[in-house]
Amino acid sequence: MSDLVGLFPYWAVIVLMMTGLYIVIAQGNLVKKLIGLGIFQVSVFVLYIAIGVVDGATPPILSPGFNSYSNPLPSVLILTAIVVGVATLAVGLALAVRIRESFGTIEEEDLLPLTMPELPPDGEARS
Amino acid sequence: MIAQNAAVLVVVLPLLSAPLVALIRNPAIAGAAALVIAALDAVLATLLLCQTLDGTVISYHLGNWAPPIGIEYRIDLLAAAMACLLSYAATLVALFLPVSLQGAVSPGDRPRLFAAFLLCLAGLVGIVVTGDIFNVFVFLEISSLSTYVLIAMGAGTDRRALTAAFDYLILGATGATFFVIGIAFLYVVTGTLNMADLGERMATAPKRAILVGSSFIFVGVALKAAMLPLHRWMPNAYAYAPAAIGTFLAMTATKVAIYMLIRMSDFVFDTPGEIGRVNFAALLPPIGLAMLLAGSVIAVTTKDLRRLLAYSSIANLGLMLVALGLGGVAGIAAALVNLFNHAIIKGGMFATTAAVLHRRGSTRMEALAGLSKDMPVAFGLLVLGGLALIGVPLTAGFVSKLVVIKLAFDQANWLVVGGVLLTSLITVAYIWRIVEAGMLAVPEKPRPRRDLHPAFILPAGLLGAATLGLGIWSEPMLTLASRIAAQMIGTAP
Amino acid sequence: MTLPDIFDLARLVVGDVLIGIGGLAALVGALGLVRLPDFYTRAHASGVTDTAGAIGILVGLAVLSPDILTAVKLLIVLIVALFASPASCHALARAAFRSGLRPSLHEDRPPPAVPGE
Amino acid sequence: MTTADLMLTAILLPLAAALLIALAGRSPNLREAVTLAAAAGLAFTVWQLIAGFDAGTAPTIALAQILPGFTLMLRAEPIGLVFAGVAAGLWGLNSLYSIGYMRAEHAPRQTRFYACFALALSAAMAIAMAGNLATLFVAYEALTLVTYPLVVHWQTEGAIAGARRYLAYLLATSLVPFLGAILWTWSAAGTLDFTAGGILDGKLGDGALTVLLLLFAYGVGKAALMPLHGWLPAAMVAPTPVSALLHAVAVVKAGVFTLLKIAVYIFGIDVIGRGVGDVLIVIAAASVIAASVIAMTRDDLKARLAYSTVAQLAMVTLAVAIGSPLAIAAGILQLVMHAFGKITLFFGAGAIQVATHKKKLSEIAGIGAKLPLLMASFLVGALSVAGLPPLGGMWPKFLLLEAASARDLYLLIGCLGLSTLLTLGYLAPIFITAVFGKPGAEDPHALPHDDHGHGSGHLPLLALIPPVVTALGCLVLFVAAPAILRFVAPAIGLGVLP
Amino acid sequence: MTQRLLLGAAFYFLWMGLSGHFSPFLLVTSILSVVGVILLLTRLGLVSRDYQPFSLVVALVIYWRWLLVEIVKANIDVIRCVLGLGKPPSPAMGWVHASQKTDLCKTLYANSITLTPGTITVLAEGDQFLIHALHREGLASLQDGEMDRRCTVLDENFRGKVA
Amino acid sequence: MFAAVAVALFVTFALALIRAISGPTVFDRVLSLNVIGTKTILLIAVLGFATDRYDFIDIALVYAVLNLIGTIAVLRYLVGDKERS
Ligand code: NA
Ligand code: NA
Repeated sequence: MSDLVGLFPYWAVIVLMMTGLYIVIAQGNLVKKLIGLGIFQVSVFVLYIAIGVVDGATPPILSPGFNSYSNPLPSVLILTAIVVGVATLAVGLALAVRIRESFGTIEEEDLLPLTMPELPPDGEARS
Repeated sequence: MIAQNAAVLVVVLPLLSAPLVALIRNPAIAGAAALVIAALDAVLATLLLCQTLDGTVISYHLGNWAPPIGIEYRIDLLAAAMACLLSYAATLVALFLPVSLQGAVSPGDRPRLFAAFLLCLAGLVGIVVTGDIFNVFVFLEISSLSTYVLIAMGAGTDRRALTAAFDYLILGATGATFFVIGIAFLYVVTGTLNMADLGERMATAPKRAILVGSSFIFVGVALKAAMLPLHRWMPNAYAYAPAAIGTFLAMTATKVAIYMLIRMSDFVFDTPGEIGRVNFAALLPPIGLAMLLAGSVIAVTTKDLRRLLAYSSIANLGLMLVALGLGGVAGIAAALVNLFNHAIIKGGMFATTAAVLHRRGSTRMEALAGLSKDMPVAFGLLVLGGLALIGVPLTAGFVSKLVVIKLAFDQANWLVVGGVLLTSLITVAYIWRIVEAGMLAVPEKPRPRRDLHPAFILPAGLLGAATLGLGIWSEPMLTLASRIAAQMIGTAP
Repeated sequence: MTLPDIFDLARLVVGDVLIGIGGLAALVGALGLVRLPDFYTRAHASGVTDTAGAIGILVGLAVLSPDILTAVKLLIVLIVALFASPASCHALARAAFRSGLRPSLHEDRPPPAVPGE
Repeated sequence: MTTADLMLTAILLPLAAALLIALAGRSPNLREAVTLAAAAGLAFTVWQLIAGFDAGTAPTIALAQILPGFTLMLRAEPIGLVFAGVAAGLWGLNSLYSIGYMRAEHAPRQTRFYACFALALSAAMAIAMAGNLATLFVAYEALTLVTYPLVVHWQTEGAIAGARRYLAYLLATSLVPFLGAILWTWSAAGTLDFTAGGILDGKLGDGALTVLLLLFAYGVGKAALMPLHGWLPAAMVAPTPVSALLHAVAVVKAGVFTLLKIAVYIFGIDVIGRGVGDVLIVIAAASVIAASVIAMTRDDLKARLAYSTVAQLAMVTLAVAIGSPLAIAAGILQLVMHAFGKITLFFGAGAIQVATHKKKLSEIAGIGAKLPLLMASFLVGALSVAGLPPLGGMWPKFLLLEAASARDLYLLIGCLGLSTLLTLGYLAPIFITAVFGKPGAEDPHALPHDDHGHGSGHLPLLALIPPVVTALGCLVLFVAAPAILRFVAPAIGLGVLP
Repeated sequence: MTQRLLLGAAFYFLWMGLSGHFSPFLLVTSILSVVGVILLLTRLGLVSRDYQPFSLVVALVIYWRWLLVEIVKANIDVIRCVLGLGKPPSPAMGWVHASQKTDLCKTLYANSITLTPGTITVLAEGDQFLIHALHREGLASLQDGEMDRRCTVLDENFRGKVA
Repeated sequence: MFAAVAVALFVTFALALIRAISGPTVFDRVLSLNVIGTKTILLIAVLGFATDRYDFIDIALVYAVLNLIGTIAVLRYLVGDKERS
């Protein structure tokens, strides 16, 4: 039981990871894919934070009255990862907007016939 | 001063100048600035190569924090050689980048494109010079993000660039996340992110965690390396990105992924003589052979030159993986020879293709009709590159294939011998499609003889000359590769 | 018991009561979220957790704060929360209404589509 | 000039000529003058090499190292010099003929034609003087690639398909079995250098050697051993001078020459003779007979000649497979004799086409009356190919019979006899139809074929002189054969001359 | 300019309140960042009385005090309803007139309606708000117009000061 | 008391989650998630007090601001979507 509780963050990580990956793979909507990607990335954030936790220690913000802190390194790393994740999401959403503008859809199955490699280069195709 | 700090300047220079270039309003000036910065970076990389040629390993502690706490920039011969490849590629591409953007990307967007280009270079060089595995992830993302933007900029000529960029983004971000999960596992069991340390502490670390961690890393890198079956992003990315960018990516992006495999050979796969590690090396030959076969076969059926070259790149990446999988100093050396030679060969072909695109507005096979008549130099360069891809003697491609086949022969690995030899034939088939399209097909209307735009002559010509030169005088490349490999494995060169 | 002690005790009591009320309000609001019959009525329940819950807990904590800065921060949090709540609630309701979701009304009379009817 | 200089000259001279031809493209006369001058220069250079050859001081020149152990180097040796002499000697004649033929046919892209021709000669010289298998392989591939534009010359759909087939066969065989066999050799022997007595004895078992020999025999696709001969008839879409180049001067010759070199300097004649070559004997003999039979069924003159080449050069492979000095000597002689005989026949067929626009046996009845000298040359060439005295072609057949009987291969002797009959069977009808046939006898349903030129009964002198000269060559070679044998004897360990 | 100075001061105090550190370095860098933010806001065209109604601060505080009481009362109503203690829900929907002239005060009114549990502004079309109420009485009391009146006072106050 | 309030908030989460899962409309789900979001702010603040880590308030503040920005973004998205079609 205590193991189950102690490992709770890792279970959360696994659930989030699988959920995110599933959405990325199974969803045809580009924005939903990005959301899935976001969830997938968040699972990693949780994983790193969970790694850094020290039993009975306080979060790694120096404060009088505490001597035992969790490992700050994973948090620092994940700060970078969060920034990267946000940037990726931003670029992805911007692309989704542009795709919607040029193709009129962000549904993968509607995009598929419009992006076949056999099609002549643009313009001719849009007529 | 500069020589001492070259290790960090080689990353910082393009990284910090990128936003400044984005602020320049005049696209011509911005393009020139990008060229100058790439060239300076090439000088810095050359300095690093000179310093590391004798086996020295430069260790630069960022902010004077000693590793493993601080981030270490660790430049051995492999890193220096890769930095040279990346920065030279950037310089050559920057030479014709502005010209090839004419009519493809609006002038207002160009400064931002140049900035993204420099950022991409910075990210790639960063991956190569850093000694910290989390830093690898960060630089990987910097280069990836700018790559997505760069690919999307191809939407000016073909809107499919957008979906290509999006697909790559999803896969790239997923791959990077896998990579970072892998790092987490390794960090938990070793307590370090410094790759040198990581290698050492791995021996005593719990095996299962290493297995899980390196599996994640392997999948992450496999995505970046366009490893079958995770290759799907690549052909579209190369075909729809602005042609010059496609050239740069072909020369660098997947090469860096192979670099990562080599760099992480300590903990991603077994190195000879060490027992108990996860043996990913065994996976590489079958994957590589499958890529070799699939890439070549699909290349035969494609209708666009850039797509064809992209699928051919998948085949060539397969060859590198095969070489890597053969293992040992010789395997790594063979993979490196392939890596550098292929960057040169494919770079030359993509640059020439960019020149053709600039003149003809299309790289579809039927647009090549009459090429040998009105763009004979371009056609010659394409044929030369094609012969190199086939592996015709006196080209760098022959040397690349020969080292792999010889190694496989010596190991009596008949599957690899047969596979590599047989795929040469498929290569003949798709290269000959180019030859027939350019030499024998009758163009709809005769065109005036206008060969390569001058901006393309130097880069395409240099790469073509190197394709030939390294096929005849292959010794420097072979020596470099085997020295790097020896340093990697830790045996005396 | 000195005056400051009494003051501290009062602070403790008031704070605890406030956060208790806030907690209960949040709980009841969530209960409403589950129990109420349609989206629009549930939106009212969410309003409870957003206002009473937030006010109770944040003001309560502010009262319990060891220093004034913490209290100020808590109040800033409260202000931000109170700004966000109606904006999101309205956005949701409008989106629901525009997408054709109609509330079930007590009197069997459809809501007027045009103002002033 | 030293031997080394001469070897380099022999390779670089045609290379430089190709460059000059490309530059002189705008002036046909200048361009063709360059070709002829280069051919004369090359013939002189190779003659110097042959005349000055001294087995004791034969030097090697290292050119480049592609991989450690895989180096490019040149070395003069008798068999190679014989091949070089044939190729160089016939280039000039072929060029003369080309000028007549191509101008008469108003062929397009002549600059490319002459430049690639020169490049092909350069590659042939490199093959002849290759000092090891690596160099030979490199030059062999180069020869394939530079002859592709020649084969595809007309750029019609048929030409493109034929050239594709040509390339597919030659590259496929060289990139897989040939390169594989070379690497196997390298792996087993540790070297690729051509060494007297071979390098493989004791390195591989006889079974493996048999497989390796077969890999080489089929890897050297240029040798056109059945069933990998398909490229040769397919390449008939090329202009006739190119066919002459393929069949007589460089390409197929380079193939069988490669096999000779491999037999002598990689395997060692004795090694093959002790049974390693037995499987190949059967294949080569079957190839001789089958190709001859197919030749008899072909109406198209050039196709007939193509299958004839398959049959005749399978005899060289046969010689290699028998594996005795005598057999190798027969192979070398066959290489020379077939060159002169076959080029005469091709010149003849091409000249018939230029003069009469006839390409098929069924169409040429009676044309001999207009072209007496040409048909006389044709007859000489045909008889030489068949191996009848007093023509050069007799010698290799004779030696091959000797070699076969020395090894008690009686069935093979029967085969060789049959082959001579078959040769006459497919060559004689051409002569007989042309000279004695009645014009009216030609097939009334024959479709008009597409012509590339406008010649009408007139044969340019430049298209007539070369076949006459080569026919005379066949006569001269009957006398000169012993000299050739003496020249190569030390290299192949041929003791007593017959 | 006054607007900017006031805004700057507000930002500065916000900064200090959040930071809790008063070293000279931070005090100086905070000025820099405040100036930067104001410049950015100016470039975005977001500095104006419409966005930062400083003149209304006092009136707003009075209004908020009243609103707070309303919120508490409304909460009690809804909580009783959820717990099944009071009258059962009688959802109603109807249009309410907003008599304010400025967007700022209309927004204030609409948000006040939504913020008090039991009523939600579903649509805002010109000066008519479509309201959903948990009880008929809630809608009726809005239509009575106490909140509307108070917001209109603020509106007039605001317009008077602007003009 | 902090513990009791924290438990109450967790129960709130659970109830909101039930609604988020059962729907039935997408708006119900978003509403529930919105409630979870705003209650997270409160939870962070309460946990900060419970563990004497008053700096958690800063995190709560950041979370509140992010929530606000997120809300505005969603608002803009919904508006923009309507105007486009
Ligand atoms: Na994210
Ligand atoms: Na409300």
